[in-house]
Amino acid sequence: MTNGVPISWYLVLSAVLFTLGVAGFVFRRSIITVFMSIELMLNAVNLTFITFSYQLKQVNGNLFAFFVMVVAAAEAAVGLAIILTVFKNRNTLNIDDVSSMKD
Amino acid sequence: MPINYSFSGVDTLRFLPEIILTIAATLLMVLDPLIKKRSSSAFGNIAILAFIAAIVASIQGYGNPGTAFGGMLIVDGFGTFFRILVMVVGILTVLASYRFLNVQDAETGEFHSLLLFSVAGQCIMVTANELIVIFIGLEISSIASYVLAGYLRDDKRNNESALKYFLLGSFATAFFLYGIALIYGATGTVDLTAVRAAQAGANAPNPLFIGIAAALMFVGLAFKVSVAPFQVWAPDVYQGAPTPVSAFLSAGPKAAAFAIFLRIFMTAFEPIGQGWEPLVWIAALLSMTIGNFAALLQSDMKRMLAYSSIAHAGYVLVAMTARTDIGEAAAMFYLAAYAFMNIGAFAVVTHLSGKGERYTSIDDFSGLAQKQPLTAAMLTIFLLSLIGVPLTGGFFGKFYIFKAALESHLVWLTVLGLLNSAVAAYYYLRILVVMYMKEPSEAAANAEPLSPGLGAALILPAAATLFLGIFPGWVLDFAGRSATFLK
Amino acid sequence: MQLWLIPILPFAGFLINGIFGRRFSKSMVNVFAIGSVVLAFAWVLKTILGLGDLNTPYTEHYFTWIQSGTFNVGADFTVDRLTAIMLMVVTGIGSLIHIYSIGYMAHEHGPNYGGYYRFFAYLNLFMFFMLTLVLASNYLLLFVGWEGVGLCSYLLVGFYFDKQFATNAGNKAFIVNRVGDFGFSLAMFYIVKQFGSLDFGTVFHQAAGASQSTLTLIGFLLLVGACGKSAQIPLYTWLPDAMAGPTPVSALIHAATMVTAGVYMCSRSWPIYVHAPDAMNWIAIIGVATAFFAATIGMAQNDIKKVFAYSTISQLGYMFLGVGCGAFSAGVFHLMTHAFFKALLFLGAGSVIHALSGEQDMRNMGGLRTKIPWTFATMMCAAVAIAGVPPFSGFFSKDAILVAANHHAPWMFWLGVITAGMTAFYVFRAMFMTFFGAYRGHHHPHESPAIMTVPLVILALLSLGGGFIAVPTFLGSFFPTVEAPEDFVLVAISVAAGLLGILMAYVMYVAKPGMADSVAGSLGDLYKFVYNKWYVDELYDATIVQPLVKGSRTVLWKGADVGLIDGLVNGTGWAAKQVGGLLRLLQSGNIRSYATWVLFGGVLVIVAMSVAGGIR
Amino acid sequence: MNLLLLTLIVPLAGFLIALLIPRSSSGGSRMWALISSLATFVISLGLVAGFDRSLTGNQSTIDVPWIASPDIHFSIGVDGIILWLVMLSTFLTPICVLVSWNSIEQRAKEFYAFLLLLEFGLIGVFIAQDLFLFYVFWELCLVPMYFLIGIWGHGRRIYAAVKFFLYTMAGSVLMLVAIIYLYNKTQTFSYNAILEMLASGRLTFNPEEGMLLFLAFFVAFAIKVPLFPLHTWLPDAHVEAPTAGSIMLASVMLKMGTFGILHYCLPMFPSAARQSAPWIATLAIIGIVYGALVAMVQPNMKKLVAYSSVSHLGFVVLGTFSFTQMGLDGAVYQMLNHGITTGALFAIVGLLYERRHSLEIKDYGGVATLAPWLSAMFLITTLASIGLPVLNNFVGEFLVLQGTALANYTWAVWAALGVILSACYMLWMYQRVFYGETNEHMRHHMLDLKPREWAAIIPLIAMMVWMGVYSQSFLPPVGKATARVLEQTQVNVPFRVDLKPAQSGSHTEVARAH
Amino acid sequence: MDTILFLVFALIAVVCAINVVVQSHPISSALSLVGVMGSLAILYLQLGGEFIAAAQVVVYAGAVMVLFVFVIMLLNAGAEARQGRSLVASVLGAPLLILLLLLVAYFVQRWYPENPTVKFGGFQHGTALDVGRALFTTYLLPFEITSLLVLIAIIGAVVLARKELD
Repeated sequence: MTNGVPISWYLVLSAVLFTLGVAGFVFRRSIITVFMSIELMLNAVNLTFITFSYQLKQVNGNLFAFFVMVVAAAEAAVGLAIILTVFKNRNTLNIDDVSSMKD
Repeated sequence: MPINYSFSGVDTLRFLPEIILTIAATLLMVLDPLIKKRSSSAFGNIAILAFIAAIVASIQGYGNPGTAFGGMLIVDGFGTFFRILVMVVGILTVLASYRFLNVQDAETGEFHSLLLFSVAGQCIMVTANELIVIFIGLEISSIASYVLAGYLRDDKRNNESALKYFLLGSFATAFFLYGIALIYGATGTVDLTAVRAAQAGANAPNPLFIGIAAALMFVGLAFKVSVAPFQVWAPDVYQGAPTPVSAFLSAGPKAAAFAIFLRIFMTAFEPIGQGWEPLVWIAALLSMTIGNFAALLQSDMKRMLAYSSIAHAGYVLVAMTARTDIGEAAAMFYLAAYAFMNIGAFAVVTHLSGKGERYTSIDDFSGLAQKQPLTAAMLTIFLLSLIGVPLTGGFFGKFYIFKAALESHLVWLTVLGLLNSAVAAYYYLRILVVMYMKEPSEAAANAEPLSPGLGAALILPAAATLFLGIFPGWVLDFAGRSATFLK
Repeated sequence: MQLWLIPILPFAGFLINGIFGRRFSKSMVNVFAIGSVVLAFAWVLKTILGLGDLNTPYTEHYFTWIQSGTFNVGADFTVDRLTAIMLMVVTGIGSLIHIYSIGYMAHEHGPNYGGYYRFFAYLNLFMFFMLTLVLASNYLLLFVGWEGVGLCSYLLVGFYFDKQFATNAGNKAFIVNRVGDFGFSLAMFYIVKQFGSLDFGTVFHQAAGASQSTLTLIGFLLLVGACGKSAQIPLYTWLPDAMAGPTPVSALIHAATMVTAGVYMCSRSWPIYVHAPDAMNWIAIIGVATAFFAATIGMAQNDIKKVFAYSTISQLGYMFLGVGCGAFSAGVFHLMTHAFFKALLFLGAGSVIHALSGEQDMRNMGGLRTKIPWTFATMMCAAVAIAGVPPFSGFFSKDAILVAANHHAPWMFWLGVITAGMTAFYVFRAMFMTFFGAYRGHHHPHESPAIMTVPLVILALLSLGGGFIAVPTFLGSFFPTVEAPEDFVLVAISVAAGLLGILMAYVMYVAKPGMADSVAGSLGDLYKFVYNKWYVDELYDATIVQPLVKGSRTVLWKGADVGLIDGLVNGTGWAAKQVGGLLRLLQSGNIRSYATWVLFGGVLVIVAMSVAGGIR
Repeated sequence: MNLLLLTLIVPLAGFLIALLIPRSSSGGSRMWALISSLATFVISLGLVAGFDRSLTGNQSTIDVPWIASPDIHFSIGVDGIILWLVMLSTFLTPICVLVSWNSIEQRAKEFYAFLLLLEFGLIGVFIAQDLFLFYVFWELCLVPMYFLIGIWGHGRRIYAAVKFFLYTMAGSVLMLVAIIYLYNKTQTFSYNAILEMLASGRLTFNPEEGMLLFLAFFVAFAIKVPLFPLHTWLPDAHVEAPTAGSIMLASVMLKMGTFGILHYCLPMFPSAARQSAPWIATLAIIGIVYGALVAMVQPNMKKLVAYSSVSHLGFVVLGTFSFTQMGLDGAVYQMLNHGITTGALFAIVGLLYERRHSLEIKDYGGVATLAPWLSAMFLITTLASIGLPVLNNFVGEFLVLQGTALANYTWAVWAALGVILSACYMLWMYQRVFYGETNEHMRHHMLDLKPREWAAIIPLIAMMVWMGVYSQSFLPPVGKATARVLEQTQVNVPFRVDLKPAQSGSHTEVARAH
Repeated sequence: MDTILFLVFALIAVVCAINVVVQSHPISSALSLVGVMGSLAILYLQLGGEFIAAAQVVVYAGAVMVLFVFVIMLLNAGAEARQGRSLVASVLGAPLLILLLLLVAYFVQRWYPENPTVKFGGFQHGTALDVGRALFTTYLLPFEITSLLVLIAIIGAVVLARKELD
């Protein structure tokens, strides 16, 4: 295993992807892109799960990632439906325009 | 790998409430096209029946407490308490929404179906003893709630509410999930009891790692219970959502989220309690302060109640800061009392808001006492309870919380918290002022008589609020006995 | 002996007239009002006669009034020789004045149904309190009477309560008296602190063994009280104003009885004073200063009642001088004779005013001796008595005081003598301006009815012969005696001063009528100063009243209360709302901002947990 | 049946039944309020009759568990102080009903219901023997009073009501902290049990702890009293409140504060009380003088009376912190006196308001000509208020000042200034309102007392005279209770009424009058 | 070999992820996201997650992303508009992100002090068999309740997207 990949690299990669997801959420204006950023974050988490699964030699991490996928899929369905209704009502996908309630 | 696993009837029995709710939800969905719209409140009736059946099942289940599905679920007093609580919240929400849905021309089976699913998710959360199950339960509850928040999809405010709730909720959930992943990495398990046990052994992981994981989970949970600085979403979402849904959101999911918050932090993260106590301390103070002070200037009733719910979340955190069984019992009691008074208050808003929810500003409550004294009296009870006047549940809730805090020598937090509640009195009093001391507004003058459903949604919480205020012992005893987790 | 009947009788009169008087006819009111007082007088006579020589005090206990711990105050009445004299004076003169008032008040039209019944009710109430005052066997009960007479004074001064000046005068009387009472109360507190009781017997018994500083303080504080009630410097200002009340009130309350309460109280407290020479000395100083000071003002007044008012102050000063010099019996003696002649002077003045339908300014009188001869004659008796002409009553009492003053401090004697001259001058000035010369008014004077003149005559007789009542002897065993040798020279000097005063008045107001004005003119500012009563009222107003009222309004109320304290309270509310306003800025409604806040919180939490976990 | 319990329950029952009376029947509401409050009064008379004056400590006690954990009891009882405060509440409530008879036209049902609820709360505050129960009643009193001011008050009623509520609330939350703290330390809420623990040394506080607890209680009470400088809610509340509200507020509610100080602060935290006495006495004296001075320049009658309350209540606090038997007796007596006298003042001001519809002094003048009896009653009340002997306040003020003088003569000197000033402001007001000339408007509206109004005023006047002349009817039980408080406070003031027994007539001949 | 594999796909993943964030057109972002997912699938495979790698491609990249693209097309979402701003996000966003990254990255790289390495085939229990067995035994409950989740998603989509509430 001398020339294997250090496990921390995977974890750091995951952290980077997670942060990029957060960045997308914070900086993007298109609602859909924002939503995709969330998917990115979930993917990053999945990578962590699977990395740990490898390290712990357990199948559980894989399962968790699988559950996350299902959740992500369900979220996608509902989320996109919500985005559709917003678009129908406001005719915009700019997230900054959806801010009528404040104070 | 041999299959050494099987589940028994006991497991099913302990999972029965969720099963009932799921079946009912599915049934409603199926029935939706079959039942003639607007002709009856059959959907609601079925939902209520299902809730009652599930409550009965929960009580039955508690008769034989224990774990199920290999420790994934745990039917203990704590779980049962919250199970019943969220189901009662469900019932009250249904009661409050009969007339609402009718007025908005939006009676469908899906509404109730989603509600049942959401409650089922909460039931799963509060009885789960394993992070992944908690996560899935949370998502079930949340996703259903997102949809409910945007239920009147032609209403701009509903859309916005749903979108904000959904995007920010998913965002926070991602943090929560990341936390789970790190916990898994650190301890090799996601079972709460095992996580706790793993921290005690000889090759225990660095508490720092547990701490980081706890921090990430804290973000997700604090978001769900709308604790500062993660509270920003709550006012917008509560204001925008259909009023009965706001009532539901502020009571059910919140209580369930608090349940898992308590369970996770008091079991899995109890060994690093010294570490997170200051964090909760600050969050509690911030929530109380931000919630109360921001509420001072609100003119919209729903929004004001949203801020108030932030403040009340802060009070519950005070109990959590105590890190004792008494504290947990106090938090449980408080959440129950809070659920009743808050749903009641929202129910009054529902009653008055009218078609398209035109009347939700505080001024619309002007003179309500002269037009509808009973409604006003009920709202008075809820508001006094929210203030924390004796003989109401809210008072005893606060009392127990601060008692627990003082026992843990959190004198300053107690003093600041109670002073906060004096500030809070101001904005609740404003509503009493307009209701009793001003001339009737257009909204109050045109308010229709209380429908039976809404009436029940007012009287039941009012009675419960008073009951908790006068005879708190019954609930508190139960909470006290249930506050010890499987460790 | 049922001492309680003495005050209760007038009190019953008060209740009956007070409650039902409005429906009564005047004669019905008279029956209860005068009847009760006369009965009280009769009961006093019977009591005193029945009690024998009164060498030991006679006490009756009725009930415990206040009890706290071991301290208690009883509703107890005592009669001793001092009380006996006071009882006689109060009920006797009181009866006369009540009778006189029937005539005087017959045509008065005060507010509220003419106020006839009200007048008598108040008068009866006054009698009740005055009698309580003199009968009291402890300081607190004395204080009851003390405050009560003050109240009646307030009510009667403000009898014409639709007139602002009358009610102002009433308030002034009450409030200035309150200042004196302040001292009295403090004295009582100190007495209890030191002696544990307020009973005269106990206190005086223990006073003999108390330290001098204690007794001096108590004596001084009591003096403050006495100054208020007896209109001494610096608290005399209320008395001249109190003339706003009906004239019989001035006679009874503001000349004969109530204002002498201070003298009575100081005399009563002699066991305290004899061991407190400093306090005694102060009594004498205040007394003589007041006597002189008031006399100067009295010389320049034109209102007949004001003249007598200042005269009263001046004569009270004499009494204080006597008491202060240790001549307690002389003081009390002068108290009695003064009650006779000053009551007579006031009643006479009332008769004049009555005759002139309310005119009080002497410049509008003159030559009345023929028109109202009874009034003139009786008043003349009083005038010679007060001027100290032998052998009339004033001579004896004033002489006794001056002799004692000489013994105490000669300068006081000389000041007293000068005052005696001035007294004779202003009294006869008033007599001459009123009764001599030509009539300068527009009314048609008429003599008063017999119901008024008969009391005048009785008082005249008392004024003339009162000096022969053996009060000093009677009280000789009651008070400690002062070794003051009778000195004929001193007597002659004082008599001469009095005669000189009469002569000057005659010259200036009868012989050479223009002279008064020219003298006044030549004195210039000094005359103006005296005429305006030394500007004391103005001084008090500018230094005490106005600063207090204006300060309270601007500094305390608007400044401290509304501005500062309430400002802080409301400011807290305002600040809370400002904080709320700031917090609302968090709620921009923008999802990305919200996410940033969540991120912000998340980073904070992670940092906090790493710090807590001990980041390495 | 325990009469004390009955006294507590009848108003509550009255309140609940009042809720059932139809809104349209305001006459019915009035009558019911009168009947039930009178019934309460009669029952409380029975309580007095049954009170054993020879006993110290609580009587008519009831103690039943209410909540198991924490150990909260429904525990009530009366001692010599509580007895009279309960009487004061039951005595004044029917009077409040009477004075509100015509002035409350709108929403009469709620008004009278709240009044009865208020009575219930007030009685409860006084008789509670369990700290928690006490707090419950304490807060409960806020609600009806808040509504009474806010709904039936005058112009700025809402501001006043909210201010009242928040001020009190801010203070009482601190008290709650202290109560909970005490519980955590002692595991009991029972007042008597805590005192017992203190006495037996099983419960001790370190100095800072004791002082903080003391202050937490004291501030809550001081706001209610109100002690300078925490008094600014009072003028607003009084001016805006309806007559009955003002009466109950001034006469009974303020006593909650002074009672609390006497009943809780002193015995439970003796050393802190002793330590802070100079400061508190100073504030009390400032309040006495300051309240009087500010009262003097008020243009509004109710505001004037309100500030006068600040002054009068200063006496009560001062007497309490003199730690002398006389001071405490006087303080308690002064509480009752102030209740009666100020109640009467507000009642009559209310009657004036009904006639003239103004509270401004300048709008009046010459009332005495038109309504002599009204004026006479007000005069008597005024005189009582300024402490004229033979009327009630004198006895109280005398005892307070005397007690204070025993403890610290300088305090008494300063405080006695208030007595002078009280004459100034009251008489000045009396002059401007009742004396002087009348005008046309007044002549038409200023009627004299009507029978119903007589019925409300006469009992008050009678009490003033009774309490002023024969204090022995009232003081002995008070003395017993205050002596106990002093004992519990463990005061060691040099002069603790070690008065030599009065040697009345030691060298005089005493004849017993039959 | 493992290292190169990791580096290549990690690089692709990161670049694609950055692209997701910086692209202004949603469709570009979506395609970049597919890229991320694809490269992650490779990494999963490297870590022994055979089943999950397959699922990643089929479910995620296949189904979910298709849904995204479908919606983008449906709504005809163009390049995002530039108007509208969030002061908080623009001021605090970047520093906070950097801080978050640094903190989390610092901790995770310290996770295993001895820093074990990953080799292809080092873990072989991520097969469909293993996953399936676990799913239907130990993780039966979560598995069953995820079905609820899917059901809710369906209802939710129906509620929100149905033509009209009646």
